[in-house]
Amino acid sequence: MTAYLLTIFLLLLIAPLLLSFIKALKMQLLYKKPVSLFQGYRNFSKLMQKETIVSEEASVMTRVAPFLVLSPLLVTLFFLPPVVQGAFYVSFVDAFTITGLIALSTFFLMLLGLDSASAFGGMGSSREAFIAALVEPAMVLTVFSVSMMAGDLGVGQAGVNLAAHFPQEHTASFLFAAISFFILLIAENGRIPVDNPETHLELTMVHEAMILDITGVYLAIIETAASVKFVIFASLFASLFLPFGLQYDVPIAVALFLAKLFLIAAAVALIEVNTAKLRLFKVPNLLGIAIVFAFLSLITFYVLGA
Amino acid sequence: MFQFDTLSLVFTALIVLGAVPNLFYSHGYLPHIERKAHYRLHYLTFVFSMIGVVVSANALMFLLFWELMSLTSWQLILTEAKEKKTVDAARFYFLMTHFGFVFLLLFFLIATDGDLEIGFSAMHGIVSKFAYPTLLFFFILLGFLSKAGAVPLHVWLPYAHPEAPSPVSALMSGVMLKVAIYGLFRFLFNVLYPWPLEWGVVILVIGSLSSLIGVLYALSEHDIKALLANHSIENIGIILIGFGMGMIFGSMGLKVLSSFAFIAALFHTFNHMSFKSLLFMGAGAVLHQTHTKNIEKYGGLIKAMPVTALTFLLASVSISALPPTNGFLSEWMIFQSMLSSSHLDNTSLKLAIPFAIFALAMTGGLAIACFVKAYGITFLGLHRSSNAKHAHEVNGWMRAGMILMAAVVLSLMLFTPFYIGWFDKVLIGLGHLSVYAEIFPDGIWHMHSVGMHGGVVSPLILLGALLGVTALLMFGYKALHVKERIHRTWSCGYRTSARTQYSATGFAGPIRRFFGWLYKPDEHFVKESIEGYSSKFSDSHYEVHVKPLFETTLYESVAKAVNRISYWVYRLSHFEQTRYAAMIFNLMLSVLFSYRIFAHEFSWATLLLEGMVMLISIKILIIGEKQ
Amino acid sequence: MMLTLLVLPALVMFVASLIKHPKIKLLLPVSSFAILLPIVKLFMLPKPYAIWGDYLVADRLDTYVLLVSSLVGIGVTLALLTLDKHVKVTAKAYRRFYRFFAIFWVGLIFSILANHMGIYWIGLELATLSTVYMIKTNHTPAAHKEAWNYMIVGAIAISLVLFGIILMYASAKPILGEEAMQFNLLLAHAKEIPSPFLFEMGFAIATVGMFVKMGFFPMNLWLANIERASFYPVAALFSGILESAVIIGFFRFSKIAMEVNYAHLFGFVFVYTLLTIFIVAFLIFRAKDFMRLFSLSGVEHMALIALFWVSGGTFAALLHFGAHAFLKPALFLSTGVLESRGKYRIAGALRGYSGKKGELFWVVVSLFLLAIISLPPSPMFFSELYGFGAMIEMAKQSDHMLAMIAAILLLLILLSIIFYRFVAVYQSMKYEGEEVEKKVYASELFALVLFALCLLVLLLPVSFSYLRSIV
Amino acid sequence: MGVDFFIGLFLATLIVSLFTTRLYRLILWYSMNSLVLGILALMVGKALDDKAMLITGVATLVIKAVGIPYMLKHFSEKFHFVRQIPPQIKTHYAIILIPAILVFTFYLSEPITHMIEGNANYVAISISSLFLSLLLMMEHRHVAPKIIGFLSMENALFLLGITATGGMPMLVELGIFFDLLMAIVVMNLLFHKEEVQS
Repeated sequence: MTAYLLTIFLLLLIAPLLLSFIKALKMQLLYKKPVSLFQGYRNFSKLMQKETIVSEEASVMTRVAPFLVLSPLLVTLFFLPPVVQGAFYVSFVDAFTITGLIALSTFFLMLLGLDSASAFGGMGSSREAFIAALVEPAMVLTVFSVSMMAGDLGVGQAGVNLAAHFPQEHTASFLFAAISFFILLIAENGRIPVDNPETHLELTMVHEAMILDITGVYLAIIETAASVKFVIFASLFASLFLPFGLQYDVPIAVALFLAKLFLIAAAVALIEVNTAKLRLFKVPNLLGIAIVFAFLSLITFYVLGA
Repeated sequence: MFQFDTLSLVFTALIVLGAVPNLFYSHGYLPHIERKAHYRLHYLTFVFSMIGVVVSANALMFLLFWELMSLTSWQLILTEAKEKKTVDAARFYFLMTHFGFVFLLLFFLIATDGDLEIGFSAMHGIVSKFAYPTLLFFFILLGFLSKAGAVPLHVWLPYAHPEAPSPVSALMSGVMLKVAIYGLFRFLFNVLYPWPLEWGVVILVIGSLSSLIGVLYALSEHDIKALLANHSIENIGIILIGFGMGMIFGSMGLKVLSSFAFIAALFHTFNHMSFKSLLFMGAGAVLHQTHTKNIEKYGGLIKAMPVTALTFLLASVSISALPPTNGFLSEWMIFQSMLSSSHLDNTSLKLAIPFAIFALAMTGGLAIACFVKAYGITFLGLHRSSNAKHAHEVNGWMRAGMILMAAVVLSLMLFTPFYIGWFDKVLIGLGHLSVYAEIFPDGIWHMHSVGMHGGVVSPLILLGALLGVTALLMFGYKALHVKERIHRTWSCGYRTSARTQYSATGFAGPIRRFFGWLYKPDEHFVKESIEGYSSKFSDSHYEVHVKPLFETTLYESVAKAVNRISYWVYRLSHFEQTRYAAMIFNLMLSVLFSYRIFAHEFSWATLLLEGMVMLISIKILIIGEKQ
Repeated sequence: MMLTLLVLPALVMFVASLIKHPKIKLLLPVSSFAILLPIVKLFMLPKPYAIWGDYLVADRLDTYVLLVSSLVGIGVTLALLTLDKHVKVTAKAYRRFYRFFAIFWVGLIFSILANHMGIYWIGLELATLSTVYMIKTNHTPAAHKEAWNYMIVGAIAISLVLFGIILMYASAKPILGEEAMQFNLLLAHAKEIPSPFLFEMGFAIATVGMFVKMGFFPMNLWLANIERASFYPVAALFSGILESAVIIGFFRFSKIAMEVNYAHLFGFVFVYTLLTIFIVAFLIFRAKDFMRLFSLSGVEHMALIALFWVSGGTFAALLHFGAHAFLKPALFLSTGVLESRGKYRIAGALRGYSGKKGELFWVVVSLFLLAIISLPPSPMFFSELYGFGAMIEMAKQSDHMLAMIAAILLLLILLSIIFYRFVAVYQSMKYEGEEVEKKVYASELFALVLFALCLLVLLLPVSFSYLRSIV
Repeated sequence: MGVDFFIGLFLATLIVSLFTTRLYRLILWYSMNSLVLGILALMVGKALDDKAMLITGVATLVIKAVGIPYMLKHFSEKFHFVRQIPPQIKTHYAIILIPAILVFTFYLSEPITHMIEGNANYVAISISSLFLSLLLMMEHRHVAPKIIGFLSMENALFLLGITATGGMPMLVELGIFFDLLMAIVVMNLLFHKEEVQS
């Protein structure tokens, strides 16, 4: 139980760190002077001290939505697979619920974008809606095939099963599922090539456009939500597709887990450096790839049993 | 005459749940209707006839109430027939329901040997002797799905539902469509049992198509009620997916899974009833304040109409199948039953069902987009028209109706196990296995999928957790005593105005562009460009319209054909003005000749001879030479 | 005794029509009421009841038909009282109309009650010839032309019927001798007829005659034109009474033909009526004025009745017959009122009727309009259900089931074209066009309400059981 | 024997009347046709010694052979009928049509030859004369020839009644005559109206 609570706290803690790590790594690779790894925390504390400016066109939605964006993600944190063997995990939640919760937070984020009658917000939500709609099927299909390989749909149980015995006989479909899930990770967290979290250029903005006139504490909440979302996806990937090393005892296992997370972050950073941001109407091609891979993993699972 | 088994009772309950809040609402709505007597009469008859349909125990009663239902709903659409659009929509609707009725009639006549008073169980005996059960299946399908509005018989919905007064469209979309689902349940279980595998597949395919197409066309709508009507198509599709899965499992002998899928379908039926009625009520309230159905003329209504906004939000979250709402739960069940397809020992089917999963998931994503659009454009941002500016909350009765319906939605969310228990009893009544114990093995907290290594969801815990965390965060925010400043929205130094903010058309833009090959929209774009610059223009107007799928291919072509035939018949029939004697002559000739051939000795040669003789004599005596 | 009772009111009408007195026309409906009384008496009597030897025998079927027709007659005469409010008609024309109406009644009573093919034919011919003159009461060239048209076509049709009758008689004479003209005997001995082919030929010719008279394929429009050209009550008489005289003949002949060879009979009538309904459906789809619309739909319903009858749904056929006999005259009478602002104007025809009378009028008329396309709870709804049920039963027994089911499906589709057209007409009558003040008179309302009541009576379970017991 | 001869005459008169182009000629041929019919009735009646048939024959001679032609002539003088009545159907068509009809009717009545004791050809001939009179009606546009066509159709009926069935019941035949007179009266009235109008 302690391990359980500890991991959740840990994940929450390193969430900003991961994002700033990606940023720093990218700058490093681009021969820039990297930002400090603790930039995330600095931003957070600064925003917490600022006053909040609320648009005069905005309605009660602006005052409520940020919390509704964050809370489903926080709740999701509690449902993640264990990082240590034998640790407590929530057994009564399956992958659908988690996708649903994430969609819930996205829903309110989009509403938030529309609330302050600015053109940017509308644009952002419209693009986000477009991408989310295409992400959904890939997500569900991937989850389906993973659940079949793991022998359970509940994420916690699935993580444990996969750790207990890795499905060697299904390596191919396992790989396909992993690929499609990684694409989803990029798409859902608005990283390049789907979205560019750094710029505020109206051609490229998706996530940033939605929150363009959110300030102060609200912005802090939203940023936290973004980082938590990344952590969720990263740790899901870690414990579903890199299911090893749970059997060691606590410190080593946790360290290993964190290593996985940073590995994933590094992978994301590398991709960001090496690819250009896609035009909005090219994004479906990428997600199409994800969907195709999900289908492939299902088909290989059924037909080839591989 | 009448029967009250569990299925009937459950659907009666559905109708009552849908109708009682609606009564309040329409009482509040009544002052704005001119023909009150007409409205009251047909409204009540409509509700009673729906109940009559679900409790009637023989074909005669069923058909009687069914037609009565169609008749009254048609009259209700005509209640406020001001412009031609309404009249046309009503006519189209009535034609479509009659079209369905034709097939139902045929089905019943074949299944009862023409003695319409016999009960349904007796019909089963007759049908099992009938040589072509699949024919009957297709009759039923056409009959009920034309009422339920499944693709490709869906075209009337986006026309008819918007034209009806809002309470009526709530009833039609929320409740009447479900009566068709009742028909499917009743007759597929009691009469056309057992099913071949193909039937389930057919229903599954229709369901997937309907769900996807419905939501896609909903996205492209900017008439709010038409948008909701298209969503009804989508949800009927989802229900049919569940139903089809149930049939597939049933015919593959997986009894438990099939019960589970059917329960999912029933549950979604109830959910759709609740939130769709609520949405239509909200739309009606908005429409009734702003006097327009065009979503582009709304905006910022959340400030003026808090109750409507809140209930509409609840319904939107629920219809977008987001946890922990009831919509999510039923869709979760349907997903689970589809995931259990891995139990099927039929590889091609196993490989096919993921496509249905894909369709359903896609539907879910698009539904979210669609309701963000509907809610955001209607209630958030700046008012886009003066009507929207001066709108205010609707009267108490209508509010009461909406709140009651919201209560129904919440009850479906909170008392899921209770409802599931009900549906379970229905399935037992229909001779299926009981799966309540499998769904709720340990108390009402956790809801299990019955499939091997299926998922679990615990709605109440989820709800509690969400509420708790949100409350905690908000409390924390309060505790911080953050300074707040009100300032206008930043938009690159310009002032934000109704014209600068995103429109519904714009919002759906990317998706419409991506699915352009399907919509084939007709776009109108005019702009007054300043001295030839394409980028600088003083004034521009963009508008896009999308016709329902299949309208041009199926419906308009049929209309054309009928026109052409009738034109020719009309021309031919005018020979009788002058040539009656010749006509009677030829008639006598052909009749006697045919009698001679058929009644005495038949041979193709003589038949051919008759044909030639008739042609010649018609040419000579009737048509004659051209002057 | 009974015969004199039956014919007497008609004679009274005839004599009264000779008296030149303005108030006399009030007497005429009374006398047509008087016809009802002996018929009701006849209705009560035990069946079969010989009125005049073997020539006129009252059984359940023909008393029912006669009762319906007399009720229709009352309604029509009621509506006639205010004919001059809507159209230009002289007192002289009135009287002449009633004179021929009396003759018409006599012929009708004979032909309906006849148990003898010859008597039946004579009555029919008498009725036909008298209607020729009723058309002429309207002094227009069109009416004149149509009267001639009707004279000749009707004559052809009627002579065909007689020709068929003689052939049937010839076929049955070797076994029955002079009695071969009597329906009941023919029916009893139909199996022994030595030359069935001769009989069938006779039946075919007679049926063609009757079908032409009822406006089946290919003569679909002539009745419509006649009804357009003449005063609207004439149309009501045609569709309500004369048609019933023809159809009862068809009932009787086909009963015998069933005994002779069911398969041939069914094939013939099925194909013929299907063809008729096909043509009529598409004609209705284009019809642009009330008279044509209603008379075409009358043809359609007659075809349905014939079809139900031959496919064994006698109950359905009789119910449909009764409903049609009340509905169609009602609609024709109301067209007189609806067209008070010029013909061919459908849009908004039902609007602008204010006041108690007006309200009642438009409600009743719209009910009729919706009842004619067999929406519940019109009797036609039930009759069609049962009729098609009978046809499906036939199909199941026959050895080309799928083909027949397809044919029935086609039939239903054609009916839904008609349905669509009527819905469109009703909607444009009620919801389009402009609102203009219009008037309706008490007598017409009485007639319409009478018809409505008759329809309601037709819906009672007791009348259902009675109709079931007829055959 | 004689009967057959007269039946032949009957048919011949009818066929000839198909080719006439003058109204009075047509009326004459009609009366000839009726005369033959009457003689036939008398012969058959005498052969079967059937009172009814004899009365029919006499009535036919009086009413159809003399009365109606006379009345028609009278009408035509009174109301100035068109007396030039060229047939609309071309003669060479008619020449083909008439034998075709005869052939068809014999083909039609072929199955019943062994069924009835009387001569089946009589049935054939009366059916063909029915068709021929229909032809007569359809080849003229004016009213008067149409009426004559209708009347000769009546004759065809009588021929059938007399030859094929050996006489119908008395009552029926009288009824038919009564209706015929009624028809004449109505026509008279119609003509009157026509005159009133023009």
